[in-house]
Amino acid sequence: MNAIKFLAAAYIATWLIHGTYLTTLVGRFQRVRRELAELGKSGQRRM
Amino acid sequence: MNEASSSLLSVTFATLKKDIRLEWRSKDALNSMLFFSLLVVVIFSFSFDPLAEESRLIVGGLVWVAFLFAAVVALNQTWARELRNQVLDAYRVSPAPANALFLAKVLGNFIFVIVLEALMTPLFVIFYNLHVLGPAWQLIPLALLGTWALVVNGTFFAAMSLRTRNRELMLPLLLFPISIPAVLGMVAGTTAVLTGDNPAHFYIVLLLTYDVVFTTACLGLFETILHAE
Amino acid sequence: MLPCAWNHPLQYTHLSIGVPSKPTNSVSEPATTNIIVRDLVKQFGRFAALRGVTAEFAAGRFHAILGDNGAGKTTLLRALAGLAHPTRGEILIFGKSPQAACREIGYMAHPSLLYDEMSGMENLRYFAGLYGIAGDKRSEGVIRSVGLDPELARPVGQYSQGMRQRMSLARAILHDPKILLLDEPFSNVDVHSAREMVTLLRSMRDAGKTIFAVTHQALLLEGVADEFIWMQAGQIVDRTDSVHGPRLSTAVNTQQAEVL
Amino acid sequence: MKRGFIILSVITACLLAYAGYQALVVAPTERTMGDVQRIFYYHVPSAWTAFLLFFINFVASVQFLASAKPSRQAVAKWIVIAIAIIGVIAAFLPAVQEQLKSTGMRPSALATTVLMLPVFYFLIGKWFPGQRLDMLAVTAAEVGVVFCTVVLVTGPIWARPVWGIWWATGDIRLTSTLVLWLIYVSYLVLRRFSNSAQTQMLAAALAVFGALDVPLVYFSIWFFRTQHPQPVIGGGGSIDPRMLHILLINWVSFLCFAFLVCWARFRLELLRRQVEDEYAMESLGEAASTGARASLPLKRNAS
Repeated sequence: MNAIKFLAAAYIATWLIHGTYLTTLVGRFQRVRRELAELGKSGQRRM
Repeated sequence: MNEASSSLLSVTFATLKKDIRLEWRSKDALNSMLFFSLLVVVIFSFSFDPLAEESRLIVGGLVWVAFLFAAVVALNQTWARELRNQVLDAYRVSPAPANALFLAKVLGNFIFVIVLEALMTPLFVIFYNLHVLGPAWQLIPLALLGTWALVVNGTFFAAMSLRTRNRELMLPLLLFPISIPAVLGMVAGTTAVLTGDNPAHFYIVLLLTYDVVFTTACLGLFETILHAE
Repeated sequence: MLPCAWNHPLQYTHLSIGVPSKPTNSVSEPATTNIIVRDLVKQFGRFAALRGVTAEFAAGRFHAILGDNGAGKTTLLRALAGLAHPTRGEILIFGKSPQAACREIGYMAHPSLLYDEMSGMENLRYFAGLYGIAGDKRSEGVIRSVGLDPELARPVGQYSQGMRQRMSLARAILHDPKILLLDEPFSNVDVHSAREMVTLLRSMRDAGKTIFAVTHQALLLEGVADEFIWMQAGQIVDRTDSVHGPRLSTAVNTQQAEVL
Repeated sequence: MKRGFIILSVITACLLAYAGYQALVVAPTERTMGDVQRIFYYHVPSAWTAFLLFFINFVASVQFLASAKPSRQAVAKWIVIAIAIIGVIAAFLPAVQEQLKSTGMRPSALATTVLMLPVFYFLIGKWFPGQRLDMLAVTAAEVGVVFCTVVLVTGPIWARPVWGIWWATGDIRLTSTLVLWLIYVSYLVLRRFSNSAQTQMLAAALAVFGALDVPLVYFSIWFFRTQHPQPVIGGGGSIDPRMLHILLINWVSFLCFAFLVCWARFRLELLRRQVEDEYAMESLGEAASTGARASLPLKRNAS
């Protein structure tokens, strides 16, 4: 029974790590997209 | 080829002479290194109060950790000297080979750290009541090769961290992971000699391999690092 | 490689002190182009210091580079010296890359590029070694030519600003380069020393050197420099014969007037 | 491009679900370790993926360093080819075959592994020209560190019930993986803290140092262990073919997953650099856009 606990812990840990990384990736994507949009806007203003 | 190598040698020695002269005038690196490792010895002797047998087992680690940290202090100093007034740029615009600068810095640091070790070793012997059981002469190649291993990579990574923000912090971050095999070799080798349990030959070979591999790599890549901008 | 062969022994050893006399650029020889800059871009992450500089510069002339802070003057100079690798574009000096032509280039930066703890002579002796120049004669001559005393034992760190600038210039001309790149040579120097320096530079130009000087004190170079290069926002926006000469951009004109 | 990404992510999700089901339910329970052994189906593929990514990082870094100078590029090319040829020949030498027998590796397997080096080298050089090499290097290092973290976390969780301790300092695989992780974390830290104009060369040089360090770490710990016998050493023995099968399925699905993450990370890097470039042009653009400069005198002679 104890073994199952360790197994579950390992699975949760694995996907927690991957999930955290993917979340940060999504956050970084959003920030870059926002910056790109702002650049586009200010570029138009200049034109 | 011959002329190139002679200019390498002459520039190396000119730079080494200049570094030693500057160090002699300011004594920044040596003083801070000495005081730092003295502190380490004292603090360690307070935190561990071992018997003679136990100290043989742990002192190899203690000695090298103290020297490692002290070397980092010295390594940060060597390039800081070149950054004041941006003198490094004067070197970079000259036709002198990049590796001459690197070799001079490595030799300079090597001399400083060896001097430090020569001064600190008696202290360790006194504080930890050391008595070597193995062949003591093997400590000399271990010390020379180990110091070279620390200094050659340390000089390289100090040059690398010159170009980073918070560079004093970067050096240990870069240096320590790469130095793990060398540190293991030095510590295990020293312990082996002190306890006399097993031969230290392998560790000497390991350090030699490490030195050869990384000296080659440093010489191959230093020019790129120096001129990266 | 041989140490630099001295094409013309120090011709500018005699410093004439005083206000520079009227223009000497009556040079009418067809100047040869020997420095070519093509579409030079230098980017530092989110900031571009140079944005496509294209220009050709003639040999044997005195170029003054003017512009606001952050216009890319220093970066251009560093790129010419081979210190900054361009993100894009190329520089040809006598048909070679700046690194390959390093023996022809003397570079004087805003900081002194000298070791504060050593005397002037000790400094020059070390740098002469880097260029493979044996013997102290050349170093002593260069120190005299900038109006300092080679016997001075004081470390450079204790020099006055003017002396330090001159010693820095001595280091730059140590190997007798054909091209001199000077970054703010007159900053923090009193007017008298600045004028001396200008005279010295002019005599070097007359000896056949090509000089690039980044400066904020453009008036000092009026009548001395052959050409004024105006930089703005990482580009060369104009090249004129005099500080007050005709200019394409009026924006530069007004901004520069404030500086002067 | 975008559709390909979505299709691939759906396939990967299915694969991962199937592989997870196989690993957790279908796979036979190991006799001595029990259910804990199932951690292997995650742990081992993650490790292989991480090593593969670090290898890609190394190759991309070498390519990037070589691409700075044409002469260096030629030298690097011939070194890679020479290593491949020597490796293939060496794999079939009787002396080496003796050595291989003890590890249970076939010579053909070694030869194929060695041949991977030039294949990777040239393919990466072809597909990722110039700046993209550096982007590939960051991507591989970052995703590699994530997978390596998984390995380092699941490792002790497996070791605790089986060995009775969380961490065995003398164990080769554990310690060398930890060192590898440390090296690549310092790589990422360097990339973060160096000035942007210089980051790429410095990082590439550090990657080469890291790659040189790994065999030495492995070698030193191996000797350290033979000198100081450890209380526990992971059991060897042959593996059940069914287990191997499931392990491979898991590996394929993890590879797909890693590829997907790398793809996203690479896209992010592309976008990031695009933003950087546009900012750079913008930062000076405002001042420059005030006047038209169509006719610049490019060449002026003394007049």
